[in-house]
Amino acid sequence: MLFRTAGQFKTSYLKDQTLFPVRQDAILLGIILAFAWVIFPLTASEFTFQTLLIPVLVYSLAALGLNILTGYAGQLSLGTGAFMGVGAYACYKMITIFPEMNLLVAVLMSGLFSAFIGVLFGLPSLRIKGFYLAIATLAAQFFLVWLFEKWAWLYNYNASGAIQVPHVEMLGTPVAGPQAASMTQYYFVLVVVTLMTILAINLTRGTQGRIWKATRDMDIAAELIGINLLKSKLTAFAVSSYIVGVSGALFVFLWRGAAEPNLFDIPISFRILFIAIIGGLGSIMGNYMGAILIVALPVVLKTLPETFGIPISSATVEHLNVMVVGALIVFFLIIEPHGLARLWTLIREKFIIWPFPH
Amino acid sequence: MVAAPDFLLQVLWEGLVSGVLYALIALGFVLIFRSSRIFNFAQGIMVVFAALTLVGLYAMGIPAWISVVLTLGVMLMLAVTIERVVLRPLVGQPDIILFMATIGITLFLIGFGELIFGGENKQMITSELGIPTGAFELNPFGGFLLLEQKDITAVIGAVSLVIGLLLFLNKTRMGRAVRALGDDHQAALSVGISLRTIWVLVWFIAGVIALVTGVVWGARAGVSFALEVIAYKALPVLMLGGLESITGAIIGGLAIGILEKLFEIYWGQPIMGGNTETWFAFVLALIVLLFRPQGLFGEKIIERV
Amino acid sequence: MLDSVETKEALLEVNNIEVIYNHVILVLKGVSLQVPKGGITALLGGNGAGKTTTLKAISNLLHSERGEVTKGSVSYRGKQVQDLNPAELVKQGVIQVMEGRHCFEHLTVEENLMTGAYTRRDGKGAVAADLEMVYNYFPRLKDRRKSQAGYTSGGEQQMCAIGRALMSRPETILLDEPSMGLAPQLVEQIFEIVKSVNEGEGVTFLLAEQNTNVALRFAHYGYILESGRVVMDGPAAELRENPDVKEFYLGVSDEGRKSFRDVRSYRRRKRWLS
Amino acid sequence: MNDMSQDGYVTEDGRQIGGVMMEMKNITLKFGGVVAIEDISFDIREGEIRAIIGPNGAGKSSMLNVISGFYHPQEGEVWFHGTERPAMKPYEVARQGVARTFQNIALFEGMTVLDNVMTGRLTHMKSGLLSQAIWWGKALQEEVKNREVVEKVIDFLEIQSIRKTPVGRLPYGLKKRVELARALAAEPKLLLLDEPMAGMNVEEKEDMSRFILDVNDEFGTTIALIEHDMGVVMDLSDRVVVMDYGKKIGDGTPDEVRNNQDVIDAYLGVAH
Amino acid sequence: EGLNVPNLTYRTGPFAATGIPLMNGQRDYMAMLNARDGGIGGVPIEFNECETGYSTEKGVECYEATKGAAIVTQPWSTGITLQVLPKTNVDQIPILAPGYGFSPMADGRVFQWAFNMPSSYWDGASMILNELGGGDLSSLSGKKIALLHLDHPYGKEPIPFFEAMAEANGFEFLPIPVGLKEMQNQSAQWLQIRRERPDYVIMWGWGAMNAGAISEAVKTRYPMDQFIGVWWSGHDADLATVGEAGTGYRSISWSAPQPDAPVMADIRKLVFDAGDSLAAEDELNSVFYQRGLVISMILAEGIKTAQENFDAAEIDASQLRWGLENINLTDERLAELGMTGMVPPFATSCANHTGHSGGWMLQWDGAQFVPASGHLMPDSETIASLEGPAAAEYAEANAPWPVNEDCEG
Ligand SMILES: Nc1ncnc2c1ncn2[C@@H]1O[C@H](COP(=O)(O)OP(=O)(O)OP(=O)(O)O)[C@@H](O)[C@H]1O
Ligand SMILES: Nc1ncnc2c1ncn2[C@@H]1O[C@H](COP(=O)(O)OP(=O)(O)OP(=O)(O)O)[C@@H](O)[C@H]1O
Ligand SMILES: [Mg+2]
Ligand SMILES: [Mg+2]
Repeated sequence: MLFRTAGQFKTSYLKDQTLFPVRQDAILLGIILAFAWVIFPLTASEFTFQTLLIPVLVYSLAALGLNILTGYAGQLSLGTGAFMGVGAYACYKMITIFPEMNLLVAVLMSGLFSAFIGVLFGLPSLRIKGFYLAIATLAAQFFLVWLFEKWAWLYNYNASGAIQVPHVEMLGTPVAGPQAASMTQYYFVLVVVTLMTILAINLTRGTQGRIWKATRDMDIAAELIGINLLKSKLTAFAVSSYIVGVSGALFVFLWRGAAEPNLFDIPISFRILFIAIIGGLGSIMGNYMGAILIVALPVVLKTLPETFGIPISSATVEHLNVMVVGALIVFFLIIEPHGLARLWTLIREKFIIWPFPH
Repeated sequence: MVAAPDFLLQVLWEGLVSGVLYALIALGFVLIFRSSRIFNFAQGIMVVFAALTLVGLYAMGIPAWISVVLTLGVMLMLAVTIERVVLRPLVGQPDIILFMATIGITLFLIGFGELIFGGENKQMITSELGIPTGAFELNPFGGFLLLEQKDITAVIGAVSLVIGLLLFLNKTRMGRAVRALGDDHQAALSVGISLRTIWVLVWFIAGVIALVTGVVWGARAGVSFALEVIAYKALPVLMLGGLESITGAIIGGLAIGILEKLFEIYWGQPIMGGNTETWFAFVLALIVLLFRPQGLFGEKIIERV
Repeated sequence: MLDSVETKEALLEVNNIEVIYNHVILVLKGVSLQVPKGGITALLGGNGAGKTTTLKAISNLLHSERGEVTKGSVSYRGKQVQDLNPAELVKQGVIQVMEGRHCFEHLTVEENLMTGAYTRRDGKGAVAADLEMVYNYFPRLKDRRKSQAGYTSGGEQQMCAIGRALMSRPETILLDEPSMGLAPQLVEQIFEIVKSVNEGEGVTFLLAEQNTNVALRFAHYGYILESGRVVMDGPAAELRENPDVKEFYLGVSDEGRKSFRDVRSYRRRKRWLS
Repeated sequence: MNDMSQDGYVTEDGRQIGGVMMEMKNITLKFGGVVAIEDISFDIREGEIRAIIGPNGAGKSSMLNVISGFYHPQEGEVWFHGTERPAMKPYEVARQGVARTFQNIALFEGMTVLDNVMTGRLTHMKSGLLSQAIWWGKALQEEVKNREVVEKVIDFLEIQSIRKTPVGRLPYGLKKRVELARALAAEPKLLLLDEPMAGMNVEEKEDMSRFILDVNDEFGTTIALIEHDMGVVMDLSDRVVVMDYGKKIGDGTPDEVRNNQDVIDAYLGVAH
Repeated sequence: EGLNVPNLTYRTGPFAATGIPLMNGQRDYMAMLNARDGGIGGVPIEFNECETGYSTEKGVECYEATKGAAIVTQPWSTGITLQVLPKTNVDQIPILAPGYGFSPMADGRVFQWAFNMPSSYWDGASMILNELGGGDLSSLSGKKIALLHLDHPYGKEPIPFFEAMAEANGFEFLPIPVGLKEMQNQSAQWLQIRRERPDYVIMWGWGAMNAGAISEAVKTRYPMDQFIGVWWSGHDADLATVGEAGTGYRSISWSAPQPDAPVMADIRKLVFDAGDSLAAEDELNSVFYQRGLVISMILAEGIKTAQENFDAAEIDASQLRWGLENINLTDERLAELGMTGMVPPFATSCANHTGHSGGWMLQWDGAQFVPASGHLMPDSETIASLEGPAAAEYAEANAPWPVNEDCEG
């Protein structure tokens, strides 16, 4: 009864490993990609690019990085902002030192620096767990931002202490700096994000993914079945910080155009943690949903009063805005603590068993 | 250092006072963490909120002490609301989810508070509350040492709060329930401990602590939303002292308050360009944790299979 | 003795309840039971049959597991109780000992026991007396009274959990898998305790148990649950004699106890329900 | 047991038991005041089913934890395949071919049954991060190869139907089975089982017994098992160690143990 | 239709305390013009606020949202200014940053679209030093001057200037940064001051930092008359927290409150009493509120100048730029506006986007700020000698950077 002919499985396992066993999912994804690659860019206005499309992509990438660390490997991190900073400053230094450098290469390399720093601050994770570990990441957060302030070499001794993205061209078209067109920047970001996403999906569905999840769910047991915890956690820190670093470089070079140190301070770390959690820890798709929600929400809320012609001062709007965002975060946590991604899968399950209730 | 002993004394005193203030916020955290494993990030904003309510009520012409009572009422309402709207639906969810929820609460309170009280910096009604505002000037070693009376009041207030809390947690039936709850919701429920009562109670006490903190901080630097950032300072204090430990909070607070001052004054400013206070506490806590993963006084993390 | 039980009116009644987890997983498909006052009622059945779920449905502990009772009702002393919160239920005298020893690991064994008395208002003296009672039932606990529950062995934790329940002087105890992971003589011991508590203090028991052997020896009445439905019920004595029960729950065939060595040769039952 | 020569013995049902695989020499383990294990020695032989029994708190699980390197005894030596084992991290022990299940189930709640069992294969996986990231070549072959092994285990334990369910939703008994599957997937030389049948009814115990026996004689896996059901222990095991409050009070074949007076007093209560 | 002039306000966040009165002032002046003259040159002013909470991110968002229809952008934070600055060259829209932003913006050749009249931070620093030196900077040699500044682009602005001056005049310069998280608790900084015993402490503070510093100063018994702040550190409410104890504290300012100025009458009558104002009664005579008025007035002047030059009522962004480059605010004009004494007269040009109006010392008398000096002037040549290179450096770092060559000195 033990030995079956393995042959018949082989093909089926490969199929089994394909990303979308269900055809509808593949179709859905196709539609989404079509929107991201064609429809949005064609229809979007300058404003939409700058305040919705590009930020959503950049933030979801950052969230993706955080999600690998917190959602998959279960290591809480509150230092995302600082690691983005490392990526951004690394990219800035590379580009200003070697102006001829290809921006794509620079962006992808800047991740390596934050990965290194990430591993450094990840070392304590073997001994320190849970919220206590958050302190390690907070130490990183505050120390690094302080360093960005104090280490004048990082910002080329600018009087203001801020960094300004220089004019960068690729294949003759400006991609960074004031002259760059939003659409070019959008596509640049989109390419990087898509690439990173594919890599992340592969990593998380395979062996490494299992190692991380095991570490997350029960590290003692994980170690007892042969997982080297330190290695597992450090790879998580490395991969995560790498992606976060890349997103940081994009953040400054392809979107903001300039950055002062406290831009990378704790609020942005929390912002990204929100995205990851609202979207769904331990899910790739969730990061995008979360980013769309967290980025779009304030913009929409802000425009609502005008569109309905409600006469309230911009300050009041802002106050209400903050309140609503806070309330919504709680609300979403309550309706589905595992995030929008899980909400979607539940809806899906319902569809699949439809019309039966269970 | 020895060059100006009176100066060193002043540094120590300043450190001690900031330490006490950090400790006060940390206390709020600890209490809630004890009872629910909730890492209540909202403690910082609760401080601002309490202080603003107090000042606001007084501004409306209500006598100081009555305003205090009313503020306590408001904090109770806040506790009840939070329990009802946020905690109850989230019973038994993972720590990080609840942590996020408290950040949600924080945002909400910031918006709400600014909407009602406006963003301007306000004065704490220190003297109206009968807190002495003068200062003792001592002259040790021929130098001078300034001890502000409101700081002294802060220290006394903090110490008595701590003693009260310790008695409550270890000597009373409620206190035991609070700790039990922290270990295992389900089991606590099954023996008839009512989450709701305990949580409302605990959040209310946290509110009271917030009010005290708000008053003493406000007395130093006025009341505005910028106060909210001191919440961050409480985190390393907690980690250093141990998330579950009241004593830890106070010791951690003092240690960090004093050490970060000394470091800033004698190393930070001279050789590192200053502002080391932004990170020193965290790095210190980190180093301590490397040797004691549960903080100085925290409960040992039980690892069994 | 059995008939004496049957004449008693049902103290706890479960009427055709249905339980769903996460809005999708249907687990209980209409379960009904009566628990007579002063009796020991056993809830038997394989893994995933729904025993724990049933107990949790009664003591309203499902919410925190994202489960909910979607049909049916639970009544205690004739009053509907499915909307009470657990604490109120405990005040009414129903307490549950949960599956898999939920102790407060950072509290000492003694503090654990004391939390059992949380809802009591009858003074320190009475509580102290009961503490002694529990220590008499479980001397092992007395030895480890000062050590944190988290560090005690599986069995010690099980005892701790049961002792804790006893501390609340309940009228009804819902006992989930008391024998799990206990040494044989301890299992006997615990059921002896259940028996004596039941007879001595007149506490009513509803126990979910896998160890059908012991369960049916001590219980008065039994229900057998399979994948969310009651498939068989009757007085313990009768169940013990039922051939199927014998074969699949007691592990004895006509020629006496079977050896686990020869399992390969056993006939396996088709599961017509799951 | 003097009759048992160094290179093993033959059981009554004719199974050849090999030489000593693992030997515990004078193990003593303390936790602060508590002495969990006090100067205990015993051995486990190739291919045998070795039971450890004793009252609750006797130190059985602790002993298992010592074997799998999770606890480090204050005194005593652990010999594995004839050499003394230096102090090791648990994962290193696991890589030497020691797999186990846990008393209080330790599955990865957030993962599906399949993934849980796949984690059992980790000790056999070598492909690097990069090839995994691009999901090509080595990583992919490895994935499929190991998946086959895992599928065999799954069929063997008859849990095909729940392959894709998250383990969090499974009932207790099935979880135990998945845990066993995870351990088997590692194709261990030595399999440690901590109360594999706790909380099961007779029928399920029968299934579990069948699995244990099959594993033992089809893969020749050596098994050390803690169990409180005397019926199971006496029927399945070749030799039994009896512990009581950290001390060893008996060691021998089931029959020897069954009739050992100390054991009866300390543990069995009545003779089984 | 109308003149679309957005304002990137921050009535929320940690700096709201100092932001609100300014924003109110700006708003009310425009409201007054609309009510009194039906706008400027007969065209109503659409003055709409976009809330940034001093966050750079929201600021850029506001810029993007408003720039379409707007003829000017008022970023209101050095952080936002720095990000918007390069974009304005592409979007062709003037930045109006009165008394803040980036000192080298004075160089109109490089920063064609940026304006920070009437005075830049370097002007302020220079005026303070002149006052301290009593007109003769050499008298400062051997002295120790501390700069207590916010550790943020804004706070760092004056440092290059002070360093240059210290070099030139032989006084010791000691910058003391205050982190954004330490604003409320500056004991460390003030312990340092107590240890270093500087002869003067100059403050570049903002938001909650000001109040914190003042009360610490009082606590450490630092002599108030040796403690001087920049114009953003002269907020009535901040001093009110210490009241009497703050007597003697000074703040350099290019604007001064004139409770009896005719314009105030119009404001009260047409805006405040009409209930269109967000300001509180006691706010109207405060330094910051009235500075808000001046800021809007400068913008209005720019618009008016442009309208007259291009004789078009509806002007566009680039026309406004010309207007802002050709403001000539004489005493007579100020009198016409009913704002005599609220800002010194100044004139801008294509090459000079600051105007270097100079200013006055305002001193806290325990209840309010009162003028406490004659009209102080910065020493323009030193500043010019720094501005040129700094601007060039910026242009070089951000190459290719368009420079306006057809711009005589
Ligand atoms: N939290 C949960 N979410 C989803 N499904 C659950 C949950 N808890 C239990 N179930 C499902 O409910 C069914 C019954 O579980 P339950 O624990 O009641 O069985 P049981 O009879 O107690 O089994 P055991 O004897 O092993 O404890 C199981 O099939 C399980 O899959
Ligand atoms: N990590 C630990 N820290 C402190 N004490 C411990 C620890 N682990 C086990 N003990 C103690 O050692 C003794 C033996 O525990 P162990 O779990 O080995 O018992 P056991 O034989 O497995 O009992 P059971 O059959 O109930 O599982 C117990 O008294 C327990 O309290
Ligand atoms: Mg159960
Ligand atoms: Mg055990």
